[in-house]
Amino acid sequence: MTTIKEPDLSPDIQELERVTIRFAGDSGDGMQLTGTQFTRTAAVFGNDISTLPDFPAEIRAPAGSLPGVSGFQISFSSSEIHTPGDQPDVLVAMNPAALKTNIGDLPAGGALIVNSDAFTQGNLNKAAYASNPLTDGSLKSFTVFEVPISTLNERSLDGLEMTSKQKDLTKNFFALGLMFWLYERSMDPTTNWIDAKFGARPVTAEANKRALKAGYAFGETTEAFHTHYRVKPAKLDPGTYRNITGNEAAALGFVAASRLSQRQLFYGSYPITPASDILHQLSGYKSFGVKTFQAEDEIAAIGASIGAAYGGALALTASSGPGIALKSEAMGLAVMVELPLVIVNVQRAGPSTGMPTKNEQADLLQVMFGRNSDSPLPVVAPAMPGECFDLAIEASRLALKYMTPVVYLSDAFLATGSEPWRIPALSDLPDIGVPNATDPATYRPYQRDPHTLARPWAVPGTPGLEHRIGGLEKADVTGNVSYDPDNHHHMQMLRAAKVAGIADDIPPLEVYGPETGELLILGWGSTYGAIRSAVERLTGDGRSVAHAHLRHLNPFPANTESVLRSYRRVLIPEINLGQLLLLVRAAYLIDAVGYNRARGKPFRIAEIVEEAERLLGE
Amino acid sequence: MTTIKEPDLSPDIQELERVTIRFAGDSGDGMQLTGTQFTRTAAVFGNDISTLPDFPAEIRAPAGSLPGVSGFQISFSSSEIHTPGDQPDVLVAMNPAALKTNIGDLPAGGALIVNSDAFTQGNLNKAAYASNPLTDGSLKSFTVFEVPISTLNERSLDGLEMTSKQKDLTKNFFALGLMFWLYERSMDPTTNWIDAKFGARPVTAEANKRALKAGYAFGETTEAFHTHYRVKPAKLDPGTYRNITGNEAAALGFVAASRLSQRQLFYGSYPITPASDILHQLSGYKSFGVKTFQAEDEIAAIGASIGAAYGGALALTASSGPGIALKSEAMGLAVMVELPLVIVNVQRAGPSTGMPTKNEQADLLQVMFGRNSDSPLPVVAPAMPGECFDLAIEASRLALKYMTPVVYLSDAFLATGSEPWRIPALSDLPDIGVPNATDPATYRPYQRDPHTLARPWAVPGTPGLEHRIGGLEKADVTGNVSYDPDNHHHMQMLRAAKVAGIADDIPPLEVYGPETGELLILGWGSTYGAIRSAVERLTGDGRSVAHAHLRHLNPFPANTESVLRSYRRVLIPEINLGQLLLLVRAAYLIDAVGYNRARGKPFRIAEIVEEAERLLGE
Amino acid sequence: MTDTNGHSAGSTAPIAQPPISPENAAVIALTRKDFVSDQEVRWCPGCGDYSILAQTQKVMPDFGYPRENIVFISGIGCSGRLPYYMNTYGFHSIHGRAPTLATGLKAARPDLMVWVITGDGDALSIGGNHVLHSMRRNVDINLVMFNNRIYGLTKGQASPTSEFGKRTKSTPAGSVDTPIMPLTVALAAEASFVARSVDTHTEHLQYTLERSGRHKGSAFVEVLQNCNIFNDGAWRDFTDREVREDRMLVLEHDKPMIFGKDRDKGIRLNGLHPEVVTIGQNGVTEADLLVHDEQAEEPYLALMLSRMFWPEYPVPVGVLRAVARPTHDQLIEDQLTAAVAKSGAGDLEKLLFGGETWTVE
Amino acid sequence: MTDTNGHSAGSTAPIAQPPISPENAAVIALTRKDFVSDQEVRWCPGCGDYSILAQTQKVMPDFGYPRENIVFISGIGCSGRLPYYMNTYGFHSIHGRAPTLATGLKAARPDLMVWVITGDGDALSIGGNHVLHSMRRNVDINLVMFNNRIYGLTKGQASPTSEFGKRTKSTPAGSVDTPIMPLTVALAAEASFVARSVDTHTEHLQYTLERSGRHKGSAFVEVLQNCNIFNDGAWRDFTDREVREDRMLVLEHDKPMIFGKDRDKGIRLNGLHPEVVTIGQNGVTEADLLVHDEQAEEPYLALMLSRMFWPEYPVPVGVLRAVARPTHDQLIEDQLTAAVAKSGAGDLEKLLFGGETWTVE
Ligand SMILES: Cc1ncc(C[n+]2csc(CCOP(=O)(O)OP(=O)(O)O)c2C)c(N)n1
Ligand SMILES: Cc1ncc(C[n+]2csc(CCOP(=O)(O)OP(=O)(O)O)c2C)c(N)n1
Ligand code: SF4
Ligand code: SF4
Ligand SMILES: [Mg+2]
Ligand SMILES: [Mg+2]
Repeated sequence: MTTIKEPDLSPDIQELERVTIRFAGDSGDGMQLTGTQFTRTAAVFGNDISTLPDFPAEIRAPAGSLPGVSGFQISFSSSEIHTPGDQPDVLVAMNPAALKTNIGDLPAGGALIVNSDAFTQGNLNKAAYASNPLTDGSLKSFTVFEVPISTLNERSLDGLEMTSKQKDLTKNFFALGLMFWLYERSMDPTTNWIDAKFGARPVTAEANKRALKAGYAFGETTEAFHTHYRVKPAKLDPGTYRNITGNEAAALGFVAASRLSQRQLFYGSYPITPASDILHQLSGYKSFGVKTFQAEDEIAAIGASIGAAYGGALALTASSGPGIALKSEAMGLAVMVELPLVIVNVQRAGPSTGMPTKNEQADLLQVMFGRNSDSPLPVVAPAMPGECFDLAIEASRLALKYMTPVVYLSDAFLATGSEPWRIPALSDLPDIGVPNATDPATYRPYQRDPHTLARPWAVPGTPGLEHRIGGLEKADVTGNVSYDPDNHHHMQMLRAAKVAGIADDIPPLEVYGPETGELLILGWGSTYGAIRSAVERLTGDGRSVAHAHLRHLNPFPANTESVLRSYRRVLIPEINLGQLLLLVRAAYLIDAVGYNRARGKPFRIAEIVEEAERLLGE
Repeated sequence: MTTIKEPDLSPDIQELERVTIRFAGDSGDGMQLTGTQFTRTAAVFGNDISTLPDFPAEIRAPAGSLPGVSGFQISFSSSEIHTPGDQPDVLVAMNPAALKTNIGDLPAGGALIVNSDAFTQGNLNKAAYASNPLTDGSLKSFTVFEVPISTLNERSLDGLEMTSKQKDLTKNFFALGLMFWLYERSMDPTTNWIDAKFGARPVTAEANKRALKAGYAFGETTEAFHTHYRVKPAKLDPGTYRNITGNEAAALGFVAASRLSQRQLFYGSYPITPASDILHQLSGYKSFGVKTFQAEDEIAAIGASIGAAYGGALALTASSGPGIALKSEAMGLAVMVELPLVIVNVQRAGPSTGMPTKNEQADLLQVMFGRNSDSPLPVVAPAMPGECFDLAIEASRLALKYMTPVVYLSDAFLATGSEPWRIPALSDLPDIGVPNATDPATYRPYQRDPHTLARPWAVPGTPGLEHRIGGLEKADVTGNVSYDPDNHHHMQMLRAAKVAGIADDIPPLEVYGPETGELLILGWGSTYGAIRSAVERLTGDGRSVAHAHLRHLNPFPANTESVLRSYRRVLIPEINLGQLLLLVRAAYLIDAVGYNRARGKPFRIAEIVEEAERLLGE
Repeated sequence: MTDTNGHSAGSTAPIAQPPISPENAAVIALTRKDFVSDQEVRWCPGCGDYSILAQTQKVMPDFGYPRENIVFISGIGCSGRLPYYMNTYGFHSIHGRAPTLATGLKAARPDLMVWVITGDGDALSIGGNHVLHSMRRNVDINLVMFNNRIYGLTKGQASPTSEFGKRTKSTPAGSVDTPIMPLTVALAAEASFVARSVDTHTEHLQYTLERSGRHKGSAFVEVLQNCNIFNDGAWRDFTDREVREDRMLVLEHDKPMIFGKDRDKGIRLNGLHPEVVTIGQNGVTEADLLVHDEQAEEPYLALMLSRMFWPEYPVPVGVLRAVARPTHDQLIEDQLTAAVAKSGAGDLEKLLFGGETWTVE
Repeated sequence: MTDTNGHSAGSTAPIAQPPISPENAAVIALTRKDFVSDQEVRWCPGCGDYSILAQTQKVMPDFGYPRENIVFISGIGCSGRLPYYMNTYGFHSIHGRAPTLATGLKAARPDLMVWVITGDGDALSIGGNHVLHSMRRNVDINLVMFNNRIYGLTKGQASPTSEFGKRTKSTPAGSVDTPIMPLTVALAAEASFVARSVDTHTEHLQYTLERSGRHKGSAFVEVLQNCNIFNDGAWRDFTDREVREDRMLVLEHDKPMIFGKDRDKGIRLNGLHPEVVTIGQNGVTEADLLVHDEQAEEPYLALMLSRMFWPEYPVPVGVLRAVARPTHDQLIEDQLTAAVAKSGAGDLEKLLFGGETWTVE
C-alpha cells in the first residue's frame, strides 16, 4: 500500500514507505531479468525487499498468448516487510496478454504502464480481447500511462548493427530504465551487470545500456509522469547482506553443513521443478568437494545417497512431491538401517503432476506417513528464503546426531522467491560433527547412545567393524536379522522414541504477540510472511492475536501444546486442505480451525486478516 | 481352553467344546500340509474352525535349525469361534527346534506330543539345547507323550520300494493319523486327497496312506493315550460352506465383481509376499476372461492397470507395503484422472523389508496420505478371511460408481488364515454395473454426476468422445489443462467432497453389545476375531463393553462419531503404533486410547481382555 | 532364438497389416486436419516437435483405424504434450511410465491402435526399464522417442543421450556419463521393429511412422529432434540439407548400403566391422557392399547398424529391423480362448461352490 | 564411440589393477575362512548359491584389499542373502536397487572394492534400469547376477529369463514373455566387462570372479545357478559334467573358438552369422575359426556371442568383453581436482559473501 508522508516535500517527489511493482510480459520479453535487476538495485540501495516470480508452465508458449505470460513482482520498502505484497501498486504490462492476466490484481487507482505498441489487433486477438482495452474505457479506474515502448526503444538504438527483431529484445531494459527514474534508482548496478554479462558482445551491451538510459530519460523528459517516488532504505539489522532465493540459500546451507560436519557432501538427485536449481547450484561447488550425481530416476538418486551415507558422507537427495513418492520405499530403508540422510522436498501443487510451477504446502502428511509400516523420521521446514540456509544446517545436524533420515520441506515460493539475507559469520555456525565408530571391542551395530538413541556409525574401511545391515528387522544391539515378535515391537518403539526425543533438542516454539489471548495463528513454511504481516496489522488494530510458526513439524517443540492452550482459539492457515491441522488436532485434541486455500499461490495478507477477524467475531 | 462337559460319558471319551492344536516341525516336515488336512477334515465334519499358518522367512532354512521351524495352528469348535486360539491345547513337535520355538505358548497342563526319534544330539545342538528336554525334567508341567514317530512310521512302510529318506518324508501323515484318532476324525477326506494327488505315483500314495493308518492305529492300540476327545459339529447358519483363506476369497470376490459389473477383470501385479497368492489364483481363472499381467515392477503393474481402466476394464493391482510405496506416484495419477481402480495392499510387518512373512496392520496412514498433495481416495478393509470376498465386491462397487481408485487393506493373517465360509447365492450379490458415456452432445470429460460427483467414463472406441486426460490439473467440466488458481482450489475441494460423500452410501457402523456404556472397543481389519472374542468374554462377565469394527476407513460411516460418543471410553487396539487412533482423534477430538503391539502376529484374546479391564478399572 | 532359451523366434514372415475397421473407407478419406485437436499447440517456436506432430497427423488416416480407435499415451516432457494436439483419445501420464499404461490398455483392448510418445529422458532415463520390458514382450505399440539429447521441459539438464563431456545446467564441468545408444538398447530388448528418422526429413519421417504403424508388435522409433532452446543444432552436423546425403545412410530392405550425393559411397563388411568404401575406387563394386536385411532372424546386422554414427560412419536412418513375432495381447487372448475351449466359459456359481464344500441344514 | 556421439571410446589398453593397499601382503595371506562370517547360511540344501558363495570367498584374498575395504551390496532375493555370509562390510538393500547404492558408495568412497549381488529378477525385472545406467556410467563395481530363471524367494514365479511358455505359479498356462538375454543387454548398456560362468564349474567360476574383481569399471557377471526347489535343472542340458565339453564354449582371449570333448568342433563366421563346424571335416582347419577378442573396441563379436545358445550353439562361458574406460568415480574425482586446481580449495566464507552484497551499519 502506498501512503504519502512529509507533504512538505517538493511537489514532484513523493516519499513512500513501500512500493510493489509487477512486471508482466511475454515469456520472450525477459520479465524475470527485468525483475531481478530491479530487485538487485533496490537491495543494494538498502530497501527491505520480497519478490515473487511467476513463470508459465510452458517452456515458451506462443508469443503473445495468455499461457505465455511471465510475471515478476517485487515489493521494496523502507521498513521491514515479509511478503511480495498482496497487490501491485504499479503494473507494467508489455502486451495485451500480460494486461489481461494481471489487471485483475491491480487495485482501483493503481498505476498501469503499458507498451501501447504491443496493442495490435493480432496481439489483442491472441489475448482474446474483443475490443482494445486502451480505448474501450475498461481501464478508467486505473491511472494509465500508455508508452510506445517498442518504438521509443527502437529509435534509441538507431545506427546499431542489429536486426529490428534483436532491437526489440532490449525493450525490457527501456521499461526498467523508466522504473528506475520513477523510483529514483541508480542505473549503475545494471549497467555494470550488462558490461559483465555482454562484455564479449559489445553491440548487445551497448544496445541494452542505450535502452536502459532511453527509458530513464523518457521518464525525466516526458510530461506524462509529473511526480516520481522515493523509498528510503530500510533499517535492517546491521550486517552484510545479499539478495537470495530459497534454493540458493539451501545449497549454501548444505555446503556449510558439509564443512561444519567435516564430511564430504554427496548430492544424489533427479531434475524436477522446482527443486532442480539446487542441483544446478551444488554442481557448481566442485572446489568444495561436493559430489553431485544426476541419477536415472528419483529412486536411484536416493539409493545412491544412502550408499554414500553408508560410506560416511553427509548425504542429501532432493525432489518435489511426485519424486518423493518414488523415493518413499527407500526412505523406509533409511529408517530401518538408521543412516543419516537429508531428503529435501521442494513442494509444488498437486496431486499427481498437478501444476508443476505453482506453489503448495501439501506434502506434509506424505513425508510423515508415506511409507509402509510405522516409519518415523524428523521433519523440518524453513519459513523464509534466507532461513533455507539455517534449516539446511539444522536438518544435517539432526540427521548426523540421531542417525536418521530427515525431511526438509521447502516449496516453490520459498525456492524461487528472494529476500535480503544477512550473511552469518562462520563463527556463529554450530559444530555439527559426529565421530565414526572405531573400537572393535565395544562396537555393536545397533547399540544405542543412551541419550540420543542413535546407533553408532561404522563406515567401511574401519578395521574390525565389518558388519551387515539391511531392510530386514534388526535384533536390538547386535543388528542381526530378527523375526522375534517382542524384539520387533521393541524396535518399533525405539525408532519412535528416538525421533520423539528430538523434541528436547530443538528450540521451543516462539510466539510473536501476546503470551496469551484470544487467537493464535499457527503456521509453517512459506506462509510465514503473510501470517506475520496479518498479525502485525491485527495487533496494530489492537486485536488480541499472536503468531507462532513451526520450523520443526516432527517432533513438535516440547512447549507446543502449552502455547496452543494459551489462546481461546487457534487458527491454522495452510496452502492445503488441512494437514498440520490434522496433526495438531490428533496430538492435542485442540479444536483448532483451518484456513485452507489451494490456489497454487501464496496467501494474501488481507485474507488472513479477514479470517482472523471472522474468528474473533465468533 | 478345554472344558469338560457331560461327565457321564464313557471314561475314554471326553467331549470338548473347542480344541486348539499346533503342528510344528521342520520346513521339510510338511507341517503346512498336515495342518491343512486336519483343517479340511474338521471343516467338512462341521466344526467351526480358524487357522493360523506360521512360515519361516527362509525358503528352506537348514534342516533342524530354529529359523527352519514351520508351524500351523488350528482351532476347531462346536460353537462359533473367531480366532485360531490364544494358546494351543495340544502341541505336536516333530523335532527339538520345533519344541524350542513353540513350547513357550503351551499352557501348563497342555498336551505335548513329540517325535522322540528326532531328539538326537545333533538336532539338540541345532536347536541350541544344552540338555535333552525330554530327560532334564524341564517339561514336567506338561502332559508329555513321547512317540518314536520316525521308527514306527518307517516300520509301517516295510517292503515299499522307497529310500528311507523318502519314507521319512511321510512321517507327518503318521502324526496326522494319530491326531485323527485322538479327535475321532475320519481318515477318508485325507485318503481321498492322497489318491487324487498321488494317483500317478502309487508307491508314494500307498506310503502316505499307510503312514496315516499307522498313526491312527498307534493311537488305538497303545496304552499311552487313555482317552480320546470329541468335538461336536458347530451350529453354523444353514448354507453351503467351504474352507477359505483371505487371498482365495479376495480372488473369488474380484472375479465375481467382474461378472457383476459386466467388465473384464484386468490384474496387474508384481509378486510379493503375502500378496502373491492372489496373482496365482487369478492367473488360473482364464476361462472367466480374467487377464493377469506379471509386470516388471510394482510401478508397471499399477501403470498397466490404469491403462486397462482407461480402456474400460475393472482394473486391479495388488502388493504389500513396500510395493505400495512404489505405486504411490501412480496412485496420485489415478486420483487426478479419476479412473476406477482397486489397489490391494496385503499388509506385512515393516518398516522397509521388515519381516515379510509376519503380520501387521500399519499401512493405513500410508494409503491415506502416501501421495503428494491432498489426494483423497476411499479405503476399505475386510475383518475376516471370508469377508475378503464381500469387500472385494464393495471396493469394486465404489471404484466404478465414484470413478476413483480405492484401497483394499488386507494383511498376512487374513491372507493366509482360513475359516469356513458360507458361500453366497449369486442372486444375493449386488449389481455393480455402471454405464459408459456415449453421447457426444452431452459428454464433458469432467462434468460430474450431481449425486456421486463422479465424472463420466468414456472409453476409447466410442465415436465422438475423443478427449485427453492426464496428471496435470484439470479445468472443471471441460477437463482441459488449467493453471487457474481458483479452479485448482475448486477441484481440490471437489475431489475431497466426492470421497467424503461416500459416507452416505455405506452401511452404518454396527455395534456388538450395549448401545451405550463404559467402554467401546473400536477395531479394523484382522483384529476382529480377537476383539470380538474378548468382548464376548467381558460381556459374559457382565462388563459394560461393546465392539465396533470399521470396514470403511475412509470415509468413516456417517454414524461413527455418535457411536463413539455413546461410551465413556474408547479403546482402539491395533497391530501398529496407533494409526486409526490418530485419524479418530483428529476427526472427532475424542480422547480414544490405543492398545498397540507390533509383534508381527495377531493379538491374543487375553491381552485385549486385560487391557479392557485396566481401562474399566481406571 | 532357441528352444532351451525359449525365445519365440523372430521370423521372416511378411509384416501383418493392422485389422481394418468397417469405417475403413471413410477413414482413408480423412485428412491431416481431421486429426488436429482443438487445443492450442504450445512448444517453443522453432521446436522440432512441430514437424513430428505434423507428420504424425498426416499419416494417421492411412492405417484404416477410425479416430476413436486410436490412443496416444505420453510421459512427461515437451514431447509428452503431443497427445493434446491429436484429435484422438489421449493420455498424458507420468514421467517414464507411458509404456506401462500402453501395455495394460493394449492387453485389455486389442482392438485399439496404441502410440507411445516419449523423450530421451522419459524413455531412457526414468523409463528405461519399461521400454525394455514392453519391447521384449512385443506389446503391439508404436513407441516414438523424440531424441533431442537434453531435458527440455525442465530447462536443460543432461539426458542419457547427451554427449560425454557435454556441459549442461546439471553438468557445468561436462557430463561424465557415457551416452546410451537407443537403437542398440531397443534391439537388445528384442524389439521386433526398430527404426530411426529425423524431425526435419518430413517425407522420410512420414514413411518411418507409416511403417511403424503398420508393424504388428513393439515398434521403437527414434526421431532425431532439435531443441532450439536448450540444445540447438544437436544433430546439425549430419542432418543439414547440404550434408545429409553424404553423412547419412538411408536404409532400404534388400538394397545395397549406398549413400553420398553422388551415390558413390557404400558400406562394406570387413570381418565383423563395417567400413566406408567408395564405389569404383580400388576395385570396389556395388556387389561388395552390405545388403540391408531388416528381416534377418538374428539382429546381428541391425546391432551393427545401430552403433554406426557420424563422423566415423554415415548415420543410418530408416528401418533397421522388422520381424514378426506373436504380440503380447494376442498371446494373452489365445490363452483365454484355449481355457474356454478346454473347460468352457467360466461359471461363477461353479467357481464359488468349487473345491470341498459341506452343507449345514 | 565417436566424438559427435561423445562416447569415451573403449580401448585395448591393458586392464588396470585395483589399488593395492598397504596391508596387501597380509591380505594375500588370508584364506577363504577369513571371509566367512559368523552368520548361519540359510539357503535350501542343494542350492547353487552355496557354490557361488564358496568361490567368492575363495578368490577374495587375491585382490589385495583388506577385508574392511570390501563391501557387498545386494538386493532382495535368495541371492540377496549372500552379504550376510561374507566377513566384510555388507548391505542387504531393497529389491532391484543395489546398483544405485553401489554407485553412490563408490562415488563417495573410491577406495573401496564394491560387489553387487543380485538375481535374475532383482537385476533384470525391477532393477533393469539401474543395471543399464550403472553399466553405461562404468561405475567401478562387480555385479554378479545369480541366474536361476525363476523367482526363488517368492516361491516360484516367472522371471525375465524364464523360457517363453514356461509354466510357473504365476504363469500356469505358460509365460507369454520373450526372455531377456542378460549379456546382450549388458553389452548394449556399454558394460566394459561382461562374462558368464556356472555355479557348479568351480574353477571356471573362480577364474571369472577373479577377472571381474581385477577389472576396473563396471563388470557384469552372469552365473548360471540352479534353484533345485523351484526350477531344478534349468541349465542341466548343457552344464552337466557328461555333456558340458560338447555343449559349452569356453572363451579364451586371442584363442580360436574350439570346443568339444575331442576339441574338434569350432565356431566359424559365415557372413554375419556364427556357425558350428568340425575341424578336419570338409576342409575346415583351425585357421578358419573365429578367434576370440575380448578387447575389441566395438562389441560386435561379444554381441554375437551373447546371443549364441544351446541347442543351436554351444553356450559361451568366460569373458566376452573386457575393455578399459575411465570409471565413474575417477571422472568425478578428476572434476573436483580440476576445480580446486583452477580456483583453489573452496573457501566457505568467500562463497557466502560472494555475489552482490551490501552492508548495513
Ligand atoms: C517423477 C518425476 N520426476 C521428474 C519430473 C521432471 N521432469 C519432467 S520432464 C523431465 C525430463 C524430460 O526430458 P525428455 O524426456 O528428454 O523430454 P523433452 O522435454 O526433452 O522432450 C523431467 C526430469 C517429473 N515430471 N516427474
Ligand atoms: C519392492 C518389492 N517388490 C517385490 C518384492 C518381493 N520379492 C522379493 S525377491 C523377489 C524376486 C527374487 O527373484 P530373483 O531376483 O531371481 O532372486 P532369487 O530369489 O531367484 O535368487 C521378489 C519379487 C520385494 N521384496 N520388494
Ligand atoms: S524446450 Fe526445446 S524441446 Fe521443449 S518445446 Fe522448447 S524447443 Fe521444443
Ligand atoms: S529357493 Fe531356490 S534359489 Fe532360493 S535358496 Fe532355495 S534353492 Fe536356492
Ligand atoms: Mg529430451
Ligand atoms: Mg532368480
